[in-house]
Amino acid sequence: MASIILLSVLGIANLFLGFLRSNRMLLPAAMVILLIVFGANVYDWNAPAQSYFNKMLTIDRFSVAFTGIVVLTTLLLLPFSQKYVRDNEANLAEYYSLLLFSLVGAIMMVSYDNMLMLFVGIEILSISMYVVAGSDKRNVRSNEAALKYFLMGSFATGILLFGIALVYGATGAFQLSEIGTAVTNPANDSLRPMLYIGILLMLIGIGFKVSAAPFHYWTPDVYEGTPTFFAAFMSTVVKTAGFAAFLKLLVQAFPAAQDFWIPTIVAMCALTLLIGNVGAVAQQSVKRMLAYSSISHAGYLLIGLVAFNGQLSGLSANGIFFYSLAYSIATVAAFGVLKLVHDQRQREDYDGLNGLARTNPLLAFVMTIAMLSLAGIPLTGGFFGKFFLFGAAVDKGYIGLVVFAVVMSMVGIYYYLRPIIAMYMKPADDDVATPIAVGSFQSAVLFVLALLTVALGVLPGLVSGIL
Amino acid sequence: MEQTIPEVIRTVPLQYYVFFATALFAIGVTGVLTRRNAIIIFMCIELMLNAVNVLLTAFSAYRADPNGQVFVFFIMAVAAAEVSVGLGIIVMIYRNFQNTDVNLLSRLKW
Amino acid sequence: MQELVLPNYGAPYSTLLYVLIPLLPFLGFLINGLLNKRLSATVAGLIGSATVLGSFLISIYLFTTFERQYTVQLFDWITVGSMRIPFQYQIDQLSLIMLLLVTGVGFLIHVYSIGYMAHDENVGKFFSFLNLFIFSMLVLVLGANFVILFIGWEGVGLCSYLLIGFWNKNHDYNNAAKKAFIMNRIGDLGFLLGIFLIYLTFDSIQYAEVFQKAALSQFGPYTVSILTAITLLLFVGAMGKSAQLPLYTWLPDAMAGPTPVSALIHAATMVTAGIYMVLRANVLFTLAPATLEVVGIIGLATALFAATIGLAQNDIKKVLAYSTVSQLGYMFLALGVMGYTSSLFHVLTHAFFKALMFLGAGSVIHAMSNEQDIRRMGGLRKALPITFLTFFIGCLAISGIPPFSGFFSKDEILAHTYEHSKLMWAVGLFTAFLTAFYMFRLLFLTFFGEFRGTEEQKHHLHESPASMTLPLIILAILAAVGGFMGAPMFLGGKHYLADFLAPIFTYSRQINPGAFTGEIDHSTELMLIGASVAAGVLGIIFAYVQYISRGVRPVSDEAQRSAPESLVYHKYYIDELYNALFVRPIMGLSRGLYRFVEQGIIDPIVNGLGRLTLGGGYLLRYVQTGTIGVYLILMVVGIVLILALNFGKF
Amino acid sequence: MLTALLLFFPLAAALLLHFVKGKAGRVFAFGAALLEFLVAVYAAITFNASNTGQLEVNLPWIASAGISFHIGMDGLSLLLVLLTTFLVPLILLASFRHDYKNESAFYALVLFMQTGLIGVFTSMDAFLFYFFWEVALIPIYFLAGIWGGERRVAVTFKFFLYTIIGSLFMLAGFVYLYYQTGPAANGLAAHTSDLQAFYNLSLTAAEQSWLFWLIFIAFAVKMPIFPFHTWQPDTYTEAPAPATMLLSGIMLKMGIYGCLRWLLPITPLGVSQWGWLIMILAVIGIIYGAIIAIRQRDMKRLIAYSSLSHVGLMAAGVFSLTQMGLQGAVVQMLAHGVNVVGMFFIADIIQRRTNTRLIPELGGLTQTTPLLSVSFLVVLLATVALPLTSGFVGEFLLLAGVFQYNNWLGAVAGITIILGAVYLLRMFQRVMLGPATAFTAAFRDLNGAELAVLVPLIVMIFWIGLFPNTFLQMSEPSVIRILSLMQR
Repeated sequence: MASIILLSVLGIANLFLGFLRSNRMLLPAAMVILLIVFGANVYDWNAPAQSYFNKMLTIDRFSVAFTGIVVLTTLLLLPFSQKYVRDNEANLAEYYSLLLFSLVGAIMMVSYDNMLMLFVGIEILSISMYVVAGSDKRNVRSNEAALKYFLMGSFATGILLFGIALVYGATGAFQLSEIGTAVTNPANDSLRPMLYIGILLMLIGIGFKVSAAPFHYWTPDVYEGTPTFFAAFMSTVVKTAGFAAFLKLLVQAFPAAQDFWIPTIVAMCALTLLIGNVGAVAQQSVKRMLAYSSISHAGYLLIGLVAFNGQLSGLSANGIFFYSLAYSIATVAAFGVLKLVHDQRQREDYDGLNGLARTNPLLAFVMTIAMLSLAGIPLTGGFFGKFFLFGAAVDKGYIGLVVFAVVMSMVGIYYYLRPIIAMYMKPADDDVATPIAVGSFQSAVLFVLALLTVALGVLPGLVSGIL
Repeated sequence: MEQTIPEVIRTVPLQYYVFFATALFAIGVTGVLTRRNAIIIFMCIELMLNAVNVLLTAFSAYRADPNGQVFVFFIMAVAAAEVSVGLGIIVMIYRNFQNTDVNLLSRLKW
Repeated sequence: MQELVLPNYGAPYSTLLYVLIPLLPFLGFLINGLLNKRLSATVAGLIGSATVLGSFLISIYLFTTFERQYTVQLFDWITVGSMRIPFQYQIDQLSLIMLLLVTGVGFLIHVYSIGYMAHDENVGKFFSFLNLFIFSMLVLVLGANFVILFIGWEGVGLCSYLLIGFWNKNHDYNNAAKKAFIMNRIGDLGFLLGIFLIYLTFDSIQYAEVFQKAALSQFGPYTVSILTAITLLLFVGAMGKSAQLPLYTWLPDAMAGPTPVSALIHAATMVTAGIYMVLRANVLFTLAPATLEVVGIIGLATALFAATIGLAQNDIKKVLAYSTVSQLGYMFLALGVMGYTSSLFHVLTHAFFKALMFLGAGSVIHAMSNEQDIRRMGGLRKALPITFLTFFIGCLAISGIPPFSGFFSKDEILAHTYEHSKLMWAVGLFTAFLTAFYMFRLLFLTFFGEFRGTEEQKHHLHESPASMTLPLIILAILAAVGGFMGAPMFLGGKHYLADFLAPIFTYSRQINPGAFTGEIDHSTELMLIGASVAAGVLGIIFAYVQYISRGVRPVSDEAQRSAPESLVYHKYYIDELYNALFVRPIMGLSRGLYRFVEQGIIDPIVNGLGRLTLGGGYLLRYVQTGTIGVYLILMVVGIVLILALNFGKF
Repeated sequence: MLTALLLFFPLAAALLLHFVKGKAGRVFAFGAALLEFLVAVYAAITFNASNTGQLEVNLPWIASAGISFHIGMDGLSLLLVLLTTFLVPLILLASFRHDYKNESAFYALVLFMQTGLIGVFTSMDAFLFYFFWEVALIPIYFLAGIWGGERRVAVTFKFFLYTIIGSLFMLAGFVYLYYQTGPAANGLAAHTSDLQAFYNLSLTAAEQSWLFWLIFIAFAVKMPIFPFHTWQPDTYTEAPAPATMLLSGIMLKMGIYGCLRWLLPITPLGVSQWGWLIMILAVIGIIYGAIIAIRQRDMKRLIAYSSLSHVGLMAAGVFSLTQMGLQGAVVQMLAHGVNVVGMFFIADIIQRRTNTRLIPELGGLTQTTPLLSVSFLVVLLATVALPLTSGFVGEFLLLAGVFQYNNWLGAVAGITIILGAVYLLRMFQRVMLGPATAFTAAFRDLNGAELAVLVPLIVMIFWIGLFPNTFLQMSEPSVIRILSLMQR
């Protein structure tokens, strides 16, 4: 709870800092705020589960863990906004505050107990994202991204709400636990079709937010158009919070109906894997490839939902947690490097990375680690992420799906190798031969990102079973 | 005979509300699908949200549970926020393109 | 099955002595090899010869003090489960004879080489290879099991390869060397498979154990068919090494090597390894009569076939090479008819006279400045008296003229053959006639008549130095009198060799006593002797008439020949046949597999999977049109689909 | 702890190498590798061949999942560790002759790879094994991809994808096995991935039948066995010489080792069901590789195909399920490692001096290079399995094993000794013998550094050839154990 309050209050404080017109202070301030929040969050770890706001929010280990991921991700992402600081971006304070506020939304999504909080959390997060997607106001691509995201996101919100309404109609409750009991109540059998349609619509609504196929269409376009820094935020924080919310919903509200919704999730999962991976293969832009890859990772995370065990702990929850963590860190690293490259070389295609290993060994190294992690190669966190998720699904007997996922991850290796090839094995063109200036702080953060990824890959036991 | 609002609502059978809301929602969706002007699409989305509001209110009234109506308030509030952001975006688009036809915006693809 | 008792007598001398036999030549190899160009030619030659002489002396010592056979354990080489392959020597009558032959003749040829190779730039290398050969050959004959035999077997093959291609700037020589190695390897594969089958059958590869088991259970668990398979496989090995049909074509080509090499390896020692191996395994062969029949027929066929080719060759060394093939055929014929001792007898006498003739040929070539074509020789007996005389003795010996050594051994073989089959005897006799003819053709064309070479060559003609003539003389003496180690009974002689070797054939004698005791009466024996002498003399007379009286000279390569003549002259086109049957198809296959299977099937399948994915990716792009309207429609389609698909469950 | 030291020391050295600049890096790397070799030798000396599984380290790794950091060595592992630690210093030394850009990264990757390889050979936990299996792949990918020839990008790309795809199947198999196991030894987790637990599983024939393929494909691609080999000739050809040596000398053995350690004992019924097919594929590979090698124009490619042929024989020996076949495979792994590294090194020397690897452009080298000729000849003879050299012992036992499995297959496999002579002598003749060409006219003989690489290799060639029992005895208990596990 402390994190929500701190973020809200300090977010406003940060906004006020903007009045000082001193961009230099903003970044450290934002990072300090996040550090404090992270600390407060960690402090909550050992506290007993606690409900707030008339049982609308529950801070338990599950929420603390996922809050940890989103806060940490943001913390590690922030340094890559240094260019905004340097360029004296006029609205920097607003952007930072938007990120902080959206984190509040994310935290609400991972700790809600009531549909209302879910809705509010999603909207806080989404609306902030609509704004930042279009933050590069004079860039038509950014404009387009914002509009696409906004229109489609609102549309999906409508679907989600309709679903919530139907579920409410069928069960008479917004409280997850009450819905859970009501679903099992035979008295409600006559309303079952309404409930089921409601569940499906909710799945679709949240599925859109986590860019699961066939509701993923926005993802590549929006990620591509959104400034890289914010795209990184979208593909990590939004996705992590989305999956935590998804899991929470299914575990606490609809465990009794699992026979009904699991086939749908399985189908979505397979389709998402297929589209994400196969789509990424044909891309020429690294950023767009990462967008498709984020779709494919949604697919892998859906496997965690397929391996549903009715608890917020155990293989499924732990798998999703570990995967989200590893994925977020690797994605931040990838986008971070990409942003630095883009800032200097103005390119986001594969060839823009050519010869990076020669000019900036650190960037190339971090990018490589990130790619290997996303591809799920051992020694990186991504491997164990996939490992735990696939293991959970195998444990539940979804061998066919896992085999398909494995095949798809083979496809994944294909496109994740391309940046590595560009960086290490291709000579730099003339226009990209100059080294990219990377501040020592950014270098340190990059190193930390790589280190964390490797640490997760070598000692997954540190966080693998904590839920 | 003075009736409370819930009682007034309950004079119509629940199914009607559901059908009505669904129809409204469907109209909204159809609008979203068929129109090309960003503002109108957005308005259609608002229509969808309102359909939800109707539905929630009806359920709330029938179940004598205020939560549903509270939810409606939240939806309205959030919708307001969405409108402000949405209009901002559309204005931005209009400034750059002198147009709000959504299908003109297809630079980002594949 | 009877209890298996293996005699295990300790060696009478320190192991070092036995180690030294092959080790001395090996040291020579190392010294000459490592100090290659730093040693003068003579020093290198002396080191090479001295080491072999050392081995020869030890061998003599062992021979003279020999009482009964024993084994010498050096170390355990390979041990896997029941497959135990110790590095062990077996000292018995057979290995001693072979030791003497290899080191004795080897030493003479080393000495000869000092003179012959004096002007070569790589004398050190030459002697080191020669020493290595002696080493391998000694391992071959000393080994106490089939695998040690195989070590030497492959080792001599290697040395043969190295020495044939000694002048490696010339690709023809290199090709000859390669051909020798590869054809030998074909035989080796058979040998190796034979060893495996022996192991699987007898659970051992030690001579003593295998032979005893085989002999004791004559009608026991080892069926004749398995033994036939084993012996046939072993014989395939022997065919390769001893240049029998159809694996003989490498031997004539092997004449590309320096002449002492031809004398040592391709006449006296290595090519007789096949005979040695069959003699070693005589128990197994005796137990498999069908194989013996095959051995005999192939031997006879080879003898005749090679002899006919020998008739038309014009290269002095090629004639000798085909004669070697032919004589090896004789030896196999002897094995096939179970004349085991006779076969070894012929190995020995052949080693003497054939080494002699090769060295003599070397002397001629030396004198003629590397000219090998007998059409450009003639009348050399005046310029090279010692060479001529010794060569003449060799010719008499190989033609089977008494009392020269060849007469005794060849006569014995023919006698055994006669007992076995009259037809085979007749063919053998005819071959003897051919042999005498082409050998004397060679002699007459080379040493008699007019000199047909260039003036320069004529001017250059000279007798070879002492280091070369001395071995010739010694070998000539051996070729002349060597036969008396096995003189026929009726001449009052004592068959020393047969008596000495008898223990080697103990088991065989038990299994098939008839083949050993079958005495033939004196009149038949006399008739046989008469026939073989007559064949030899007739051959000489024919040659004399043709090449001395009528003065016929071989025609040039391009001259018109009648069809049979042409066939013989072109060696029955066997090389061409092999080329068409094996070499070219394999070469074609190599290219074909690479082009069509490797690059045409396997690669495309793998790459195709990749392209398929890529294609899928490009296909997906058509869905991602970038238009919000389309996306929204697709989303709604998705929603409707999901609802519709779940409809049944509502 | 010795095993852990062996495992992590190269890694530590690789990390430290980052701080060593310039030419000192190569010396540092070489020193580290040499030290590592000495440690391995010490381990071998103190090793007690009568036992299985020694020098174990068993720590919880992912305790919640029953996955432990369990390493240890039996004779089989030790031999391969020895091979690795023996070859890596030589490979480093061999690469000194090249001035690679960004040298220390190059050497660090080699050392990093060493850790991966040793990990593969010592892991006693399925997931740890898989982990190292992939870890070994990453550095070689970079080595080949960065410092390789012209077509390196496409070729290494294919190599990486192909091998990793193969190994994912293995992972899938392991995951399945993992869920079949009972509670972990420490009771913390429901399942365990310990090797012994996998051995103890009782799987049905049907399960083993498909598990066999899942696991085998990874090994088949890595070896590679026909027809999974298409990555191999290209990769061997395009990779820089040291990477090719690592690939062919050590990495190839991972597949054989995997079969011995993980495939045979875990899915004996699968092996008995499919073994015949693998035997046939292996034998096809033997002949196929040898025949294709005959007409190759590129030395490295020729050696690559010869390697395919040789590895086919090793696989055939393994699947013959005879003690001779298995022991033969073990010895041949060592022998082939030594031989093929020698071959590639010599090919590299020739290429570096003449700027060509094309056989038709070479010739006549013996005239000026006694040392090179002798070295080449020795390595070549070892490769054609001449007795008393390293190649013979393995090939003899392997062929004997295959022959014991099936006489006809043994006979067909045996053709390799003929074809091997054909293609190798053909190459030797065209490269070394005959008249010199424009490329080879000014050829210098070996220098000291090159001799320093070749002499140890040649010593090993004769050691293995003369005293194979040194190695056979080490691996015998392991091999017997594997065979007895197959009988259960």
